[in-house]
Amino acid sequence: MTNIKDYPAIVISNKHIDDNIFLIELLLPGFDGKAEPGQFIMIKIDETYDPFLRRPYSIFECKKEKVKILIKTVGKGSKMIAEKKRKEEMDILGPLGNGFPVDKNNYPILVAGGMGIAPLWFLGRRLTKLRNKFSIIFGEKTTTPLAEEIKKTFGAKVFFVTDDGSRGIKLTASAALPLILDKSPYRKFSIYACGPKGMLKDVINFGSGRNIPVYVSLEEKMACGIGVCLGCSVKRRGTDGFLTVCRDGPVFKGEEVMI
Amino acid sequence: MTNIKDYPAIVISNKHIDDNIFLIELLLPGFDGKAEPGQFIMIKIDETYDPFLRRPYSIFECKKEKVKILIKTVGKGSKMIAEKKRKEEMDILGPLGNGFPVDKNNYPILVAGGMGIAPLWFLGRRLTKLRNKFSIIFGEKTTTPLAEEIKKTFGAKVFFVTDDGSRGIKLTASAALPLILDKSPYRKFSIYACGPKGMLKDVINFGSGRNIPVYVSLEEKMACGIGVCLGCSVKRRGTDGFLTVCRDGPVFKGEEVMI
Amino acid sequence: MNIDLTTKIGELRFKNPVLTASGTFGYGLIMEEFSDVSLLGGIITKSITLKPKVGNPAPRIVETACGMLNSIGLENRGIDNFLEDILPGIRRFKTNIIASIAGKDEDEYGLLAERLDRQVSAIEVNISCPNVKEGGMSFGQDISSTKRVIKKVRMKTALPVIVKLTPNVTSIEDIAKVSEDNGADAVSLVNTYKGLSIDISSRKPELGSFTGGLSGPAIKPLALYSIWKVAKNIDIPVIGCGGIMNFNDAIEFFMAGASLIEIGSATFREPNAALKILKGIKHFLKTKKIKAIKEIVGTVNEN
Amino acid sequence: MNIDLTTKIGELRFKNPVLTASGTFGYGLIMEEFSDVSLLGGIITKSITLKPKVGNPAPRIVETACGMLNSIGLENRGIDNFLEDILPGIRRFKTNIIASIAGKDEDEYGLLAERLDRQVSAIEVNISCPNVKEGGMSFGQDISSTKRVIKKVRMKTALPVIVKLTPNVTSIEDIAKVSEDNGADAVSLVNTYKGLSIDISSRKPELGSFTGGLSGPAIKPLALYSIWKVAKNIDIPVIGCGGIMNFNDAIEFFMAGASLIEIGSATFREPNAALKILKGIKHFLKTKKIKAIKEIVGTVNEN
Ligand SMILES: Cc1cc2nc3c(=O)[nH]c(=O)nc-3n(C[C@H](O)[C@H](O)[C@H](O)COP(=O)(O)OP(=O)(O)OC[C@H]3O[C@@H](n4cnc5c(N)ncnc54)[C@H](O)[C@@H]3O)c2cc1C
Ligand SMILES: Cc1cc2nc3c(=O)[nH]c(=O)nc-3n(C[C@H](O)[C@H](O)[C@H](O)COP(=O)(O)OP(=O)(O)OC[C@H]3O[C@@H](n4cnc5c(N)ncnc54)[C@H](O)[C@@H]3O)c2cc1C
Ligand SMILES: Cc1cc2nc3c(=O)[nH]c(=O)nc-3n(C[C@H](O)[C@H](O)[C@H](O)COP(=O)(O)O)c2cc1C
Ligand SMILES: Cc1cc2nc3c(=O)[nH]c(=O)nc-3n(C[C@H](O)[C@H](O)[C@H](O)COP(=O)(O)O)c2cc1C
Ligand code: FES
Ligand code: FES
Repeated sequence: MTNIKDYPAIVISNKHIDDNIFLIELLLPGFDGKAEPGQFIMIKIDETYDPFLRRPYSIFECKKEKVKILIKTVGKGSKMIAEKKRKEEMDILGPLGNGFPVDKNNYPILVAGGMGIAPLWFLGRRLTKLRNKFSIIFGEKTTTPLAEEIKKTFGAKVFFVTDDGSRGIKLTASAALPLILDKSPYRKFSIYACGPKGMLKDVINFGSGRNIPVYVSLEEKMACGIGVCLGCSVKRRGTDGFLTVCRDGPVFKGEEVMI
Repeated sequence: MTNIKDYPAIVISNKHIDDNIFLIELLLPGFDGKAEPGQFIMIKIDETYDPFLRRPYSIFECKKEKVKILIKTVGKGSKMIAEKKRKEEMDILGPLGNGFPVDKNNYPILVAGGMGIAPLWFLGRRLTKLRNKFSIIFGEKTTTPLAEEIKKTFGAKVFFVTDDGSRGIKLTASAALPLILDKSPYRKFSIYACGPKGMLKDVINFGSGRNIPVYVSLEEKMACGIGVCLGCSVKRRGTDGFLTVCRDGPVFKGEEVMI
Repeated sequence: MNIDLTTKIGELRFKNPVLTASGTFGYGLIMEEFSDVSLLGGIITKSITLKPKVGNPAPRIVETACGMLNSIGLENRGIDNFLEDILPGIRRFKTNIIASIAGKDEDEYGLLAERLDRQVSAIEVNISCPNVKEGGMSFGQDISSTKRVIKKVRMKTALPVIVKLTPNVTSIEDIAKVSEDNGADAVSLVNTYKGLSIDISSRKPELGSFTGGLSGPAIKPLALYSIWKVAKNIDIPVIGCGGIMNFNDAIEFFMAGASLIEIGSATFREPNAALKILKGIKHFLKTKKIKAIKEIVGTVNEN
Repeated sequence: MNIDLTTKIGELRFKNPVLTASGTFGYGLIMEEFSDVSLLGGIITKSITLKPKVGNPAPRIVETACGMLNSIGLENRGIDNFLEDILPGIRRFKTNIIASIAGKDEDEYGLLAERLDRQVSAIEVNISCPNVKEGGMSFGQDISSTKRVIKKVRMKTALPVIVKLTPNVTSIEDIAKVSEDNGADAVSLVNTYKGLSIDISSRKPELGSFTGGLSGPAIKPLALYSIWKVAKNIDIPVIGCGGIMNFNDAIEFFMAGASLIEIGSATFREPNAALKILKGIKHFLKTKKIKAIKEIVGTVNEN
């Protein structure tokens, strides 16, 4: 956590992927590009106090001085971010939290539900760079242009599922897991998951049933993003205590947390 | 006051006149263009609640569906307005308040201190259109590109004064009044003034000394702009009561108000 | 689907629960130029005093983060002017006219109520103005003075009596209870929160009368909390007010326990705020297939 | 020009008047990764309880207009953990460490004070937390319980005692006075304002523990007013807190009567907020040719 800084970032580009999904590339002057897949940033949208808090976003891609985020507009803050044009400014605090650990000897399976793709995209790119083999399960309610982008970048590695069968198999992402595993030539797996809570629960259960390590990336409302407000707590499994998503996470081992 | 409406306006252009002065042209769909010099509009900057209140601006020019404002950046709200680019939106409530009455038989002298030119520019253009003769005294601390714009439009009608002598005579606007009047071929005058409080006081005193009707346009902090909050009060001369700048004004007869 | 927006305070019927807050809507006459005030559930007048009141020195308003401080100081032309010059002009509005009254002592409140009896639809007793030296908020901060004022007003009029409470107290629910116990037909809350703003270059307060009252979205979570507390503690209707800017805010107030709402500073940003909010409420109920506004009052889930 | 930023509470010297508010800065250890905490006038720890406390269920924060509600519920690992595991690691900071304490009853406050005696620079007695069922704000809303808690703490420690007040009262100046009279060396204010926010689609409160406390710029005018009221009423130093976002806000607080200030939620928007504000204060004093921070305390012009 020692390279965390608050960067006065500049929008390089803002690509409209779908109705409510935008891919924004940012220039962070002086950023050394060192970040792990699963880490996130906190965005201060502008100088006014409405919205008051920063907004957390996973790092989608990142190389020296450049960071991309994939954002879905769901409320006031995300809409304001999505409206930012080339050359406009936003303050970016990061990189924050802990990323996905890569278990050397295990075959990685990435399970993304909808926007859950954001941190896993970065992981996929990292694994590709490390020449690691891996698979992605990408699930959506109904297919969107986002799936097209994923196909373009990750090709045959991706197994598409949709609730309505509009792309790939009509199945949930977690239900697709046994299909993939059982057909796989590999024996040892690690599962990396990000998506809706229901999906994460299913994936954790699946992993613990088969003794496969599961890493989940969680979301909670955040104020500070660095661990000082204790606002983003998630229940620690087996105790009555809490962990902070921003500092102890956002990536947790499946057995660590109650979700 | 019956044509007041809240228009979803669009920025047509935003011209940077000087360091902190901007001339913004707005499209008000459906506006019939009927407004009097001296009337103003209230701008809702955006949908967030910071800033909370609308900001009042004099109408600088106006014709069917189009309104211009001249704005000086002095704080948060004016800066946000000055940053608006072509095609961006702002809600415009107006036209509001009472304009300058034109006394048919009197020769009009317009006295503007700095940004006080905004409503008087509109009056000057109206008088020109009506083929009325008139003079303008334009005073500034030190000359700015604004003076150049005024010269371009009103030419020889303008008498320039500055505190430091950088343009025209080194004099205050109110002190220039006797010079103009005494040289004038006309006998009956009306004075129209807008500018800093000190200047307005001097002009009112001058007028009452010579029995010349003076009309001043006042500024006060405003919340509603329409007369319902009683926030923009100014002391009514000769009573212990108040008048509202937004509805009883912003143009008052000099003898009506205590400033 | 026909949605029932009606509600009652005592025997007084409201066609819908959206009122405009005292001091933010004049007497409806100016607003009539922009909007059809007869569509509202009711309008509450600027507070009326016995004698004309000139109000406080300028500046009277200053913006703050997501809100504003005001220190108007109850400027108004007094009860005679209201009855003779204003009321005849607004009687034609097809909505409830609620007269807000403010006195220096309980006798003045009583006199005002007496003069207004049978003249308007209801009376809102302002014991919560933070911007006057005599009376005002200090009545509403004290159980026994609240009691005295309400008793006096109650004696002098058969009209529905609404008591407007100040949130600048330790337990607003106690003041509400005393109001109920002494004959109030409803309580309205909140009036503004005492606040201050200083111009650091002149070292002077930004308001001519030093302090002011905070209103606007900034206070919404505080107002909502007070409404919830009060509604649990009394059986008469609660009128919710404080930072309501849109229909979402309005629904929150109903769910917290308000039977009616007052729209205040929102009108300054949007002259048509109250009517827009009314429309939004209808739309929400329709979408959620809720047949009557009463069905959502006080329904916030407490577990 | 050399500017004197020092100030004192009792015998305790502060090199500058900028502190960080309890619960918004952890124990300084995480913040150290971003900024030089030793430059601060002092840091106030997250409130410490006798036994570890797990805090309230999620969600614990929700944004509101120009502010936020929180209901952390005093999550902390208790006094033993603080003394054994945390304090040794932060003693090296070259600034005052102020331990905030919260008890369920006056005895717990006493025990906490006893354990902390001689261990830290000062104690802030939190009798104003709105987010716990037992104790918390209810102490600070009542004159006699305030008195009891302070007396107990005073008996158990020779450290400077700061009493942190709740604004959810009718007269905060009275609670401040009682604090002074019973041995407090300073008062700090304000803690958060009780608030509520409702999710209208689920009809549930947005916070896991129903209500929360409002902080941020939204409350600034209210906090400033309270500081002004309190500072006029007592002679011990007042520590001002509530919505301070920038140096301008800070100067307003000093002018209203605060001798020191606490930076709270601002840190969430800007991890370096406190140091930026300190810099801004210095710059302001320099520009205005004011030699010492003390010269502006309580200088708001009241006529
Ligand atoms: C670690 C982390 C990584 C994330 N990565 C992404 C991403 O890559 N792409 C993406 O589209 N979204 C991501 N999110 C969710 C995103 O932060 C929220 O959608 C966004 O903050 C909503 O803000 P809003 O103003 O539009 O909505 P509002 O509902 O108006 O937000 C109000 C408040 O709630 C908080 N909030 C609301 N929803 C969430 C949420 N689901 N998680 C956390 N805080 C929330 C906001 O921070 C703010 O404080 C991430 C969240 C976290 C915690
Ligand atoms: C009738 C009228 C006509 C005006 N015409 C013009 C014009 O043509 N060009 C121009 O540049 N300025 C004009 N002004 C002044 C302009 O409204 C203020 O400069 C502007 O509101 C300042 O806002 P701010 O957010 O930048 O400053 P801030 O100081 O941040 O404003 C905070 C608050 O103060 C109010 N306020 C601040 N200064 C003034 C002021 N002088 N008058 C009224 N309200 C103020 C704002 O409305 C707001 O509520 C006019 C004012 C009035 C009343
Ligand atoms: C400019 C202004 C004037 C007000 N005048 C009165 C008044 O005369 N009587 C009264 O009871 N309340 C008065 N109020 C308080 C409002 O009626 C309302 O209670 C308060 O503003 C909170 O609601 P809001 O946040 O929706 O504005 C006034 C408020 C403002 C902003
Ligand atoms: C997330 C959060 C946690 C807090 N925890 C505590 C606490 O443990 N003890 C305490 O005395 N105050 C606590 N407070 C209150 C702050 O110290 C401060 O009094 C309040 O937030 C007002 O200041 P601000 O508006 O600058 O944030 C907390 C505030 C927040 C926002
Ligand atoms: S957001 Fe503050 S601790 Fe996680
Ligand atoms: S601004 Fe509201 S009365 Fe003039």
